[in-house]
Amino acid sequence: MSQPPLLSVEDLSVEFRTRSGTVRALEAISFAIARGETVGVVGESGSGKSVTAYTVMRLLDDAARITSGRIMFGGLDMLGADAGTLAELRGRELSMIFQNPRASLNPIRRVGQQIADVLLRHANVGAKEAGERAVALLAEVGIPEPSRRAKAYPFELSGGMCQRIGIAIALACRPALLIADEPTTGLDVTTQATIMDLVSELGRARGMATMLITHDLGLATERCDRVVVMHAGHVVEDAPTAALFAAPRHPYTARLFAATPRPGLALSEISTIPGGLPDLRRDDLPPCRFSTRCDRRRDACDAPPLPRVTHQGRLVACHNPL
Amino acid sequence: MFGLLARRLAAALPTLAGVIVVTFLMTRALPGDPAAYFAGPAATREAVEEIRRQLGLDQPLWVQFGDYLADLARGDLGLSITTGQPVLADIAQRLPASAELTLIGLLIAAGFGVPMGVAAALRPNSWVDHLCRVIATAGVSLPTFFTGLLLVYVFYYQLGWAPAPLGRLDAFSSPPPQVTGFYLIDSLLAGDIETFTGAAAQLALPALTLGIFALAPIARMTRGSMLSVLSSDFIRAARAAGLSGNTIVIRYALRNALLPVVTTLGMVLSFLLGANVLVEKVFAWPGIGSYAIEALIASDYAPVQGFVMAMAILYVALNLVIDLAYQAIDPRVRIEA
Amino acid sequence: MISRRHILKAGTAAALGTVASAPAIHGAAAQSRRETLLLISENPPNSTDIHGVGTNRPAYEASWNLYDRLMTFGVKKDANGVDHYDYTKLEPELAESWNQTPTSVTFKLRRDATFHDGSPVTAEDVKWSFDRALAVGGFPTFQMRAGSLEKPEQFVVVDRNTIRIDFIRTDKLTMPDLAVPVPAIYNSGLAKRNSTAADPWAMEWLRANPAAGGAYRLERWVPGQEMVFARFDGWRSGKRPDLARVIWRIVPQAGNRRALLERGDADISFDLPAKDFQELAAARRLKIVGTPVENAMQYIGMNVNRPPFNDVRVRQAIAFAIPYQRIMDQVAYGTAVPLFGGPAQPADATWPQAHPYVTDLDRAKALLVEAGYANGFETTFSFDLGLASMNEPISVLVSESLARLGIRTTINKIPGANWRNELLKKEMPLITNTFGGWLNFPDYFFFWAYHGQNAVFNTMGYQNAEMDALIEKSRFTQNEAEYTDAIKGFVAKAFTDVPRIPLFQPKLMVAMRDNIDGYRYWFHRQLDYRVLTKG
Amino acid sequence: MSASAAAGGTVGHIRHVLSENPVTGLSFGLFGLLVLTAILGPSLVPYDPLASSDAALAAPSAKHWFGTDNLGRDVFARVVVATRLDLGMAFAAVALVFVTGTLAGVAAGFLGGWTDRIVGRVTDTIMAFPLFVLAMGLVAALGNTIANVIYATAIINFPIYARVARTEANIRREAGYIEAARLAGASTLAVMLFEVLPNVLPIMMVQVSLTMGYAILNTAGLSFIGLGIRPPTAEWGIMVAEGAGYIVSGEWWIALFPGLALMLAVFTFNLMGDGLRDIVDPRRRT
Repeated sequence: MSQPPLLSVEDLSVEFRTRSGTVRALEAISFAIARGETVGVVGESGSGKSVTAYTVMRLLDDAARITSGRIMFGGLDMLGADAGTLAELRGRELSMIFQNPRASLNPIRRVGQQIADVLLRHANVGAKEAGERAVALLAEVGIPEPSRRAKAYPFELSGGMCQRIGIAIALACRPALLIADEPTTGLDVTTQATIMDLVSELGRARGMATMLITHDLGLATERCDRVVVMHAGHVVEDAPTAALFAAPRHPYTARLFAATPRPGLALSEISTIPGGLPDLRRDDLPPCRFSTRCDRRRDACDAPPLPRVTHQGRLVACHNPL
Repeated sequence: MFGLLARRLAAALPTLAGVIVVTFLMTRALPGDPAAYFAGPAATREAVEEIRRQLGLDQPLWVQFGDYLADLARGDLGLSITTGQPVLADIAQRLPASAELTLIGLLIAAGFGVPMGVAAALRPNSWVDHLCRVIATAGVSLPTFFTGLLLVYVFYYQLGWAPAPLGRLDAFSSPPPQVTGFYLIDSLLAGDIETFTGAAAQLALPALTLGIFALAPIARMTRGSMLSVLSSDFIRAARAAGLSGNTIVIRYALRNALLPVVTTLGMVLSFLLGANVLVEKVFAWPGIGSYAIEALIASDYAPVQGFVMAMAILYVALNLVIDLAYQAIDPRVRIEA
Repeated sequence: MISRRHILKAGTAAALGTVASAPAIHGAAAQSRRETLLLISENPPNSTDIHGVGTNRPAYEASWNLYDRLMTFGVKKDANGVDHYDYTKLEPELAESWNQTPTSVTFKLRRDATFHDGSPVTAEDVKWSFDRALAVGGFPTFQMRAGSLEKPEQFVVVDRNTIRIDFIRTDKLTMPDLAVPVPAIYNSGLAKRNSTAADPWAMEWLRANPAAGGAYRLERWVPGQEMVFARFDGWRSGKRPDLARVIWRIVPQAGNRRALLERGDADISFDLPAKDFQELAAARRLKIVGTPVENAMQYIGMNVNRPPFNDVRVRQAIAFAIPYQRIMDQVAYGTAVPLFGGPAQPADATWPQAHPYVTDLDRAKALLVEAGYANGFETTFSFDLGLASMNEPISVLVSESLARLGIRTTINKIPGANWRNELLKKEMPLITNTFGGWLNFPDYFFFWAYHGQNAVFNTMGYQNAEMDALIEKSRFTQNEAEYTDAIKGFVAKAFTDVPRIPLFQPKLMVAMRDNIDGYRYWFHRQLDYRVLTKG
Repeated sequence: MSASAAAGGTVGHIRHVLSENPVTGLSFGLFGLLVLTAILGPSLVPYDPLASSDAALAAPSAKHWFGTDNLGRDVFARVVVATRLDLGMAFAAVALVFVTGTLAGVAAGFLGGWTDRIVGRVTDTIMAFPLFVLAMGLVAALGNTIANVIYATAIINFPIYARVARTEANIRREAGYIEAARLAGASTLAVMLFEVLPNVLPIMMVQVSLTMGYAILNTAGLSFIGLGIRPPTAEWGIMVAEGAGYIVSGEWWIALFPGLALMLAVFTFNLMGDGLRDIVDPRRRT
């Protein structure tokens, strides 16, 4: 890779101050996304996937503190950028679609207007043109009768429709990177596939890089060029999809694979991952946060630091990889 | 629309019935004796008894209640001893004064309270937040009669900025031709700028007194509602779409945050209508609050009954208006209805 | 007969008429301030008709200025050079002359007098007005009877401009009683046109619609807020008034009334706290006039029919325990004449006069011990909340002083509306109250306040045969020396038995701006707009 | 989590709330001061609050910190001594409505049905009155005594308590531990009193602090118009009313100091209510 990546995240740590203590949500994570590349970020709920996305977007709330690291996006230091620059960037270069699509839309504003708001902000168009382009975008994301639907309120539309609107908003200004945070959660299975097709299709057509956040390893391997596996705020494995699929190296990845339903696998064969995520408020977290759940744990695992070994373009953070 | 109105009114009927019974019992228990009043200063005890018999006050309570209901059904609220006028006429004449004062007070409260709530919500737990909280709490902690007296002393007596606390207009102006009963509106309709400024000047201090008192509930509600809206998904989405700060705060967050505030406004308004009795007393404001206080102290019970009835009806009407306002703002309710 | 319906059910139309007429005078605001008097008071008038049922005191003022009477009283200067009505002189008002015989008086009406609507004033109007005062019952009838005016047959129309009043007995009060506010002359034609079968005397209509011919006509009335009077240029019963307009505004807060006067926004007011009058007088920024109210006093009353106040020694002990001077200093603020520390025996036949008691706690204690109350007792001290500004500090000071004798008092504030009722019951053990009579005779005061007929004003329930005999003698004797002796006798008796302890004689205080002249004190304690001038 | 850890958590939580919100800490301090004044006040003041003297209307000085009133009584002594009465009346009213309102609300929310409808009607009817005027009317009708001021204040606060308790009980109606208690055979009454009520109490305690301020204002407002307190008793509202007439003549201290004391007390309870709400129910902070 001679060209610098579109997005690079290096050694990023994030903490949350809460009433009950400090949560170490992300610890020294690194990964990169190249132009046009689709990268999946996979992990259980609470593993830090969404926090990662919000940190990249610089949308963390006030309780969060970035304690170390660097995020470069297209040559811009995202952590050093001022609020104005960030706001210019978001929606135009860098945009995001969310889980729970209906809640992500303003409930008392017509959807066409919401799309137009983004165009007015970034696309240097007048109100009338913004309206027209909003309708065009609705058509593009596959909404029938777009000019009528533009006047609808979110509560009048189905979840799938709402997510299409979310996509229309995110893609309105043809961003370089789209972050899709569990975009299909809460949608029915057929809609899920359509939405994912839409994202991949439109992304490919625009040459857009995509960061797909999901807990569904199957979905990630299906849609992505590369997969980053996260566990309890650590990146535990980062590998090209094919290589990962062929031979997961981190015990957690392997467990995830085992827990993922896929064709040809009987329900009884699906295993669960024992234990839960460790309490990230604890002061005495082990260097490897998976060690308490791991059947390959050795005494060395308790010795800091956590090794991060990169070999043949894939990273594994384990003392005793598979 | 009419269905909603009818449903609402039907739901309010038991409340109104309760109000009528409670008011009747309460006023009959007042210590004053209208018979002694009508009998005149030098009357003997026998003369008072005779007048009591003539007034029907010797009848059993339920007979008196029947008479009262019958009068009420005819829209007859009785006669005020203090003003010598029919209670209905008194209330009709004084209600606009109270309503104008209360609404302006509410406007002042909302004008300061909403921005304060927004400012506090944008930086929770910052000094701005604490300051807003202290100011709002201090406002609601001031007894209105005390605030009113202080304002009069400082702004009228000491500084001379405010006009004399002589009611709705200074003594040498005449009220504008009555259309709405709101002097501010009526004077504008009549194109009489002088009366308008006069009425506005008279309104300033009493409305400010009420406004200070109503600041807290509005600021608090706005802050809370704003905080919860600001942490909601669609605001995060709007930020992710790079919308400008103003668009997010005002067009996205505030408009949503105002929905629960509108509901609170109804409560605050009814609360203010109650609180302004003391303010009206301090400012010689010819509203229904001061009317009720005077009547109650004089044990003049027809006005007290009339006032409470008027307030109860107003309360029901107010809630209806709030519902309608809510519909105007929130498309979800509008379409379901 | 008064029916409840009748009283409580109002002529809605009449009242709305008043309100609706307001816009008609829109534009009159331009009238010059110099000719306009702005009067402020605490309580609003509730009628313009003094005969009305439940008419309050402020309404007397409205009636006095809107209506004329046959006669009025003359004027004299009091000790301070202030105009004071002269009880001894009767002067013409609507009547241009009269001829009195031992059995009747015949009045000749002014030929040029008209009512506000332009109709002439006739003897029929006078007859109708007096008949009405007798017919409506209550206060007006009572007041007419005080002057032995009891039957309609006494009022005889001789011709269009002549009316004769026949006496039913010789009563020194008959003539003066025709000059008090009650026998006002109504426009009977106008009133009759607005009467109904159920309401033949137009009680409802006249409340808000004066049928009058006095020096001022009613320009606007917003009940509870303001009453506006305009000079009636067709008035012939006296000198043309100086003030073209009088605006009477209601300002409930005393502090605001003072501020308005001091800042020059209002011209005149009676209703200020005593202390404000004292300070304003000292500051000399306003003209302050105080006139002792004739035949009136603030007093402490004790219920003589119940222990412990049935014992005269206890009553005397209380009289020695009152902190008189402190009350004068901290309550009355010089707006009253002290009524304590007088000579042992009445010096003259005047009333009110100072009683011999002074503050002397030792003597009070000795009397209590003698009466068997060495450890004191518990009692309730009541007053009218409507007059709290005087009554409350008095009650606080008195009960604090009584506490030193072991007498524990609970102070009971009674709302104004209930006060008269409580007085009628005569059950309150200890009260402070004020009482005054329009007619300035000691025997008049004693007849109401000390006589065994036990009228409502005899708040102590005091009944004593010797006292009654002296009062009766003074009322009917024609002999000057006998009259004087009787008065001295009952005054001495009142001070020995001391059912009530006079505290002070209040002054009627008025504050006005320096450019207001011509203020005149009237027994009815209301303002006479006709004589005021504004420089 | 062990018991000690839970306790430590609560303390830590309180510490966290206080550090995040210094104003709440201030309100706790003021509250302590008010309570101390109410308890010790009468024995601390330099003058008898009821004793008149010849030094009437004296301006604040080293001798009379807050000056003297029209009868020469020491305003400082009266303001301090009034603390007990004002807080006492408000406390009695709030205690009364806390018990009745909470029970009624919990019963309405938990039992539903006609209990709910009756409680709902009663609260609706009370709410339809202008509350201050209702309180005035009640005191005027029942008789002009301190006890009736307390009852009237309790009655006008009833809807707040009943409604909050109703909502909270209603939420918990379907909660797991309630189901468990029911399945274990506890009677409806027992479940309501021993399972639902204790869980509702913390939230109601917050209401106590919030309504204390309102109750103080209400009792003071009533005595401002001459209801409730008998002279010469020292009480803030009546002192402001008495002092009001003296403001224009320059004797501002008679009304100002009791007014400030009144404001300070209400202010303290309002701030403390906010703070308590943070501690008891962080989600609901508004």
